[in-house]
Amino acid sequence: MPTINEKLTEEIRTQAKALLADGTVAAVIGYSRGSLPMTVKPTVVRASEDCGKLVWNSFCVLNLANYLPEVLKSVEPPRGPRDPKPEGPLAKVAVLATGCWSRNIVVQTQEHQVDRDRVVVLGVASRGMVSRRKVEEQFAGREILAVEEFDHDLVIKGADFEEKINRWSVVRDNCQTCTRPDPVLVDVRIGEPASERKNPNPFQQVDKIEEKSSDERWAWFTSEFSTCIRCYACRNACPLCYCPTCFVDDAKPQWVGKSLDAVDTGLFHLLRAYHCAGRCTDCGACESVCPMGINMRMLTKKLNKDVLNLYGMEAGMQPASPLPLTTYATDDPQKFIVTEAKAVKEGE
Amino acid sequence: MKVFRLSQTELDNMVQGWSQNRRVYRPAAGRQQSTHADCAPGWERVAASTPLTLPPGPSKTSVKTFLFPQPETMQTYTLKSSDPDKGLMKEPQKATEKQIIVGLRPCDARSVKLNNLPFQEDPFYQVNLARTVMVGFTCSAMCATCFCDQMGGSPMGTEGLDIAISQVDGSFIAEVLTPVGEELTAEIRLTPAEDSEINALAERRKNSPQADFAKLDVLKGRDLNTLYKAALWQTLGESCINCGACTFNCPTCYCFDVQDEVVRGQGRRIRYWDSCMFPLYSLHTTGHNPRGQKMQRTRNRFMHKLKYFPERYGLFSCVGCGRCVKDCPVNIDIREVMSDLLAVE
Amino acid sequence: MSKTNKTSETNMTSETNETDTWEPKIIAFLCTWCSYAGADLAGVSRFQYPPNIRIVKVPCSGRVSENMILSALKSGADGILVSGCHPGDCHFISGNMFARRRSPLLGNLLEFVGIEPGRVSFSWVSASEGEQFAEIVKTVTERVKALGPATRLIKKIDQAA
Amino acid sequence: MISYLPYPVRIDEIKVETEDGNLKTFKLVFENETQRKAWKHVPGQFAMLSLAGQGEIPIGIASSPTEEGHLLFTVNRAGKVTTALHQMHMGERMGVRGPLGNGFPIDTDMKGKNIVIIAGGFAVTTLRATLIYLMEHRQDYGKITFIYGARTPGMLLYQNELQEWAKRDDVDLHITVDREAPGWDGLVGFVPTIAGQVAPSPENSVALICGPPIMIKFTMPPLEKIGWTDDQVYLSLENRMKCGEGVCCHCNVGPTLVCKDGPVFTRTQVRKLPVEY
Repeated sequence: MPTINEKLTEEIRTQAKALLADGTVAAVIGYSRGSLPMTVKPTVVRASEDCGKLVWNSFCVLNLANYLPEVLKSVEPPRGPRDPKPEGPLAKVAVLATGCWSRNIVVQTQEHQVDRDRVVVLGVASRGMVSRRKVEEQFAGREILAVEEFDHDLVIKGADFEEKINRWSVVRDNCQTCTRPDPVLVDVRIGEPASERKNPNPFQQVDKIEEKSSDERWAWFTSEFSTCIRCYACRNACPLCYCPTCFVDDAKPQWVGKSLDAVDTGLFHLLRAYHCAGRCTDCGACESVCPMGINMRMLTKKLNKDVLNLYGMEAGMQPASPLPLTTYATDDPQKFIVTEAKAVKEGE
Repeated sequence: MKVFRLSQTELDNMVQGWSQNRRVYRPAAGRQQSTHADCAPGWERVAASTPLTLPPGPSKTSVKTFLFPQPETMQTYTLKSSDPDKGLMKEPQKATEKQIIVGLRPCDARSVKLNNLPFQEDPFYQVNLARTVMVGFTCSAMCATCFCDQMGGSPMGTEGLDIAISQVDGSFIAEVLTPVGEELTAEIRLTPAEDSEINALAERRKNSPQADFAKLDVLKGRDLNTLYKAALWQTLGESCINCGACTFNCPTCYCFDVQDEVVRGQGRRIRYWDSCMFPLYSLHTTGHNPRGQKMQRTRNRFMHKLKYFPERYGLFSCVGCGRCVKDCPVNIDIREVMSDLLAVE
Repeated sequence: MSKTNKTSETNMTSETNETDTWEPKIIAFLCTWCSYAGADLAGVSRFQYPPNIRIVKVPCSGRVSENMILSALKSGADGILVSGCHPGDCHFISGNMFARRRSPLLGNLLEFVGIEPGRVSFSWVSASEGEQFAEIVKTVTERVKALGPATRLIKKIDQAA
Repeated sequence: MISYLPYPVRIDEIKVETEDGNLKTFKLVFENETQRKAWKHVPGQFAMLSLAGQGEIPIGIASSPTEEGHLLFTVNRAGKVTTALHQMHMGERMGVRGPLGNGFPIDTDMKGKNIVIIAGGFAVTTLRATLIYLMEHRQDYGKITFIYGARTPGMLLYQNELQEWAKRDDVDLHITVDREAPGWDGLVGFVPTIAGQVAPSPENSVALICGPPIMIKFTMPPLEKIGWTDDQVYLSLENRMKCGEGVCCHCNVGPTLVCKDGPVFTRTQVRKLPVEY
């Protein structure tokens, strides 16, 4: 009996093949098999005969929306920076999208990075992606040589061991707290739709940190980010980070120093997170790709919580309305605003 | 060459003994909660009562951080108008204190030698090299991501090490390879290894995977432009996200950038790791970027390791530690790149 | 205008602060249309306010990005004040409204990582509110004084290393 | 052993070269007498100009080794360091690290030959150094042809010197501007056109060409037509650089490091390289 993911893989291949074969799309962004257990390669398929290499499994942790603007550009006829946009409709690109990735596509559309009409969303409901790090931590000191995936279990194999573990126990934190596994955009449905998950408090991890004292929070912050090597994998894996020149690369003025100074590293992460405020869909790509295992998602999650509580918005859920920080209301909260002499902050 | 046999306790005592009056570092055990001020991520100062056990494979981050620290202060200066030395660059006092690195693997030890080729004339690297003692652990087995044998190393290799420690059924055989290593072992009473143990180790070394250049050396003879124009770069560049995870964890990536930092009138010029994966790396002031596309940057990294570096220095700039294979967010596997390159017509 | 006087300049450059003589350094980003004019009026009308603020004139409070605020903190500012026109009075119609929208997010995020509440403040001061400007600077200065010198997120460079 | 420590120098003179004010020539004198004496460079080499608190930039040395006692650098205001440099005053301290790179083959391939120098825009700096050097050692070289073009008369560098050189009969000088301009009675036309008209003979000759890539591209065909080969043509490449000593890898063009193997290459060498400059 094929597993759910095997069935989805089959369906993805069939749909991708059909889309490429009849010329609906010029490229399909998906995943192919990785060279190590628990890895996959993001892949752009441009020919229908190559669709056989597409796969779908529990290790698809990178957000494919990240590739979308560039692949869209690659299927356009080449033109110089000052040349006019070519006449007529441009070629389309199909992309696999789960709940959070599809919301990123919504954000990209809102920010005019992606032309919605040129995207065919292959919507697939996410069952939660497995954190490779969580699995490796469970098997610390032992080398994992193969991982076999079943619907609810993973079988981890090494040279001298074979163990079965529950899949959900090693699913990434962001997937475990996710309430919207089903894509908000679907042009071609892959598999069955998923219903909204109940989660009374998706921000539990954030709350735990908020409960700490100021000193404890500072201690947490400095220790959490102390192992950062400034490789910028978190930034580059993020579909929101498309600035041609990132603030860390600015030389005039130089906002953030570039070496492994604790302050510079901290500032980088604070600013990176802040730049995602109101736009982050908590896809967890940043955390998954970090080679040092830093949980930088806590910062964006905190911002997500604030955006939801203060402005009632979640990224990618209101395609018609502007992004939270590109609009305002006359009665916005004045928490940090000193209104008069001896002013007390609102809410204190 | 002196060879000793140590039990786990003796080994721990020896390392802790060194740490009494020297800086001794080891790969961090598990996920780090914090890093020492003098210590790079992935490594920790040896403290009393931490038994030295290493997981298989190389440490999380490479040993280059001790020889080519991130950042290294190149010059210091003041910008205060009252100071007659305003704007005068001064070289900082170079640290000469010995540092002992315990627990690096043969691949990392080889990387120090490889980096020494471009850094042959570099004052900072040479000072650090002179003050670093490397106490390495040979590998009993190769991990699935290891390929040191293909790159000219071997899991039981001792090249570049001062002391090589090999695990032999529950105890350890320490081979003292250099005068510095002898100095370190001279202060402790150690049991010399039996001849049979030395022979057994030699036998094991003989049977372990040996450096095999034959397959890859073919690349050296290939035409640079053919490889440069190969179609594989396009596919590879398309999935690469151009982060620096591979370059920063790579023991043999040695590019650096130079920056000035000024805080309240006091300044320093530092050098720190850079990555050819970043667009800024090659960007001209005019806005022109010779490697403006993702694909070009991905290509540059692999071409540098497998073609440009060998053309200059005769050896591949890779030791086969497999860190980039493990850490790449999009699973770009240098072993696959190498076999694809070999297949390029 | 309260430009940096001699004592404050030495304060800015001195590496260590004696606790008893310590005076906070507060960077004030003032919008040129309202708050800067308000500060001017405070000076002209001779309303006394603490000399702890260093004014950076900006075209609009909406222009003040998180990069600017955080690099001021990094450079050793003990407090930050961002001040613009009253809601509805913005020279650019809505710049200050965007600033207000962003303010709690940045403020909360800084508190979340352990920066003491009160280091970063925002305010509205119109060109006619010289007295109010003086009062707000007093409040902010007192608040920062109560917190003591900033120690977190301040970049230090090691000269010896 | 490499030293990354710049020599302290002081700005002795600043001259605004062009009408737009974006190019200034800085005359730098060494603070330290021993360092001044130890400094030896070849035309075509470059040096790192170092500004404390700003950074370092690679700039071609505009003075000839024969102009002893000082160094000249003509700098275009473009980025962070050059902007800061343009704001500096006479008497202020900065740093110079070098000389770096290989320079033109004045003692080898150029010796005894006719020299054709073709320059466009502010790339003329190291060629000025070369020309002055050649004139000081006039007997060692054959005919010297100097073709130099700028957008407008006001954008020509070293105008006083150009006038002096024009008076000499041992240098064949062709100065051109892109368009007719009031008060300009010299040549008008792009450098490639003028090079085609001058048509220097390739016989026993070497050409040094520096300028914007587009100029080099169009200058080659007319030269090739009259028999110039790639081996006779020397170009100077530039790339982003950090160390200048062949360590940091920033300036690599394929396996070649511009800072160490270059910046001067023959066109034959350049053709073999991937186009990463």
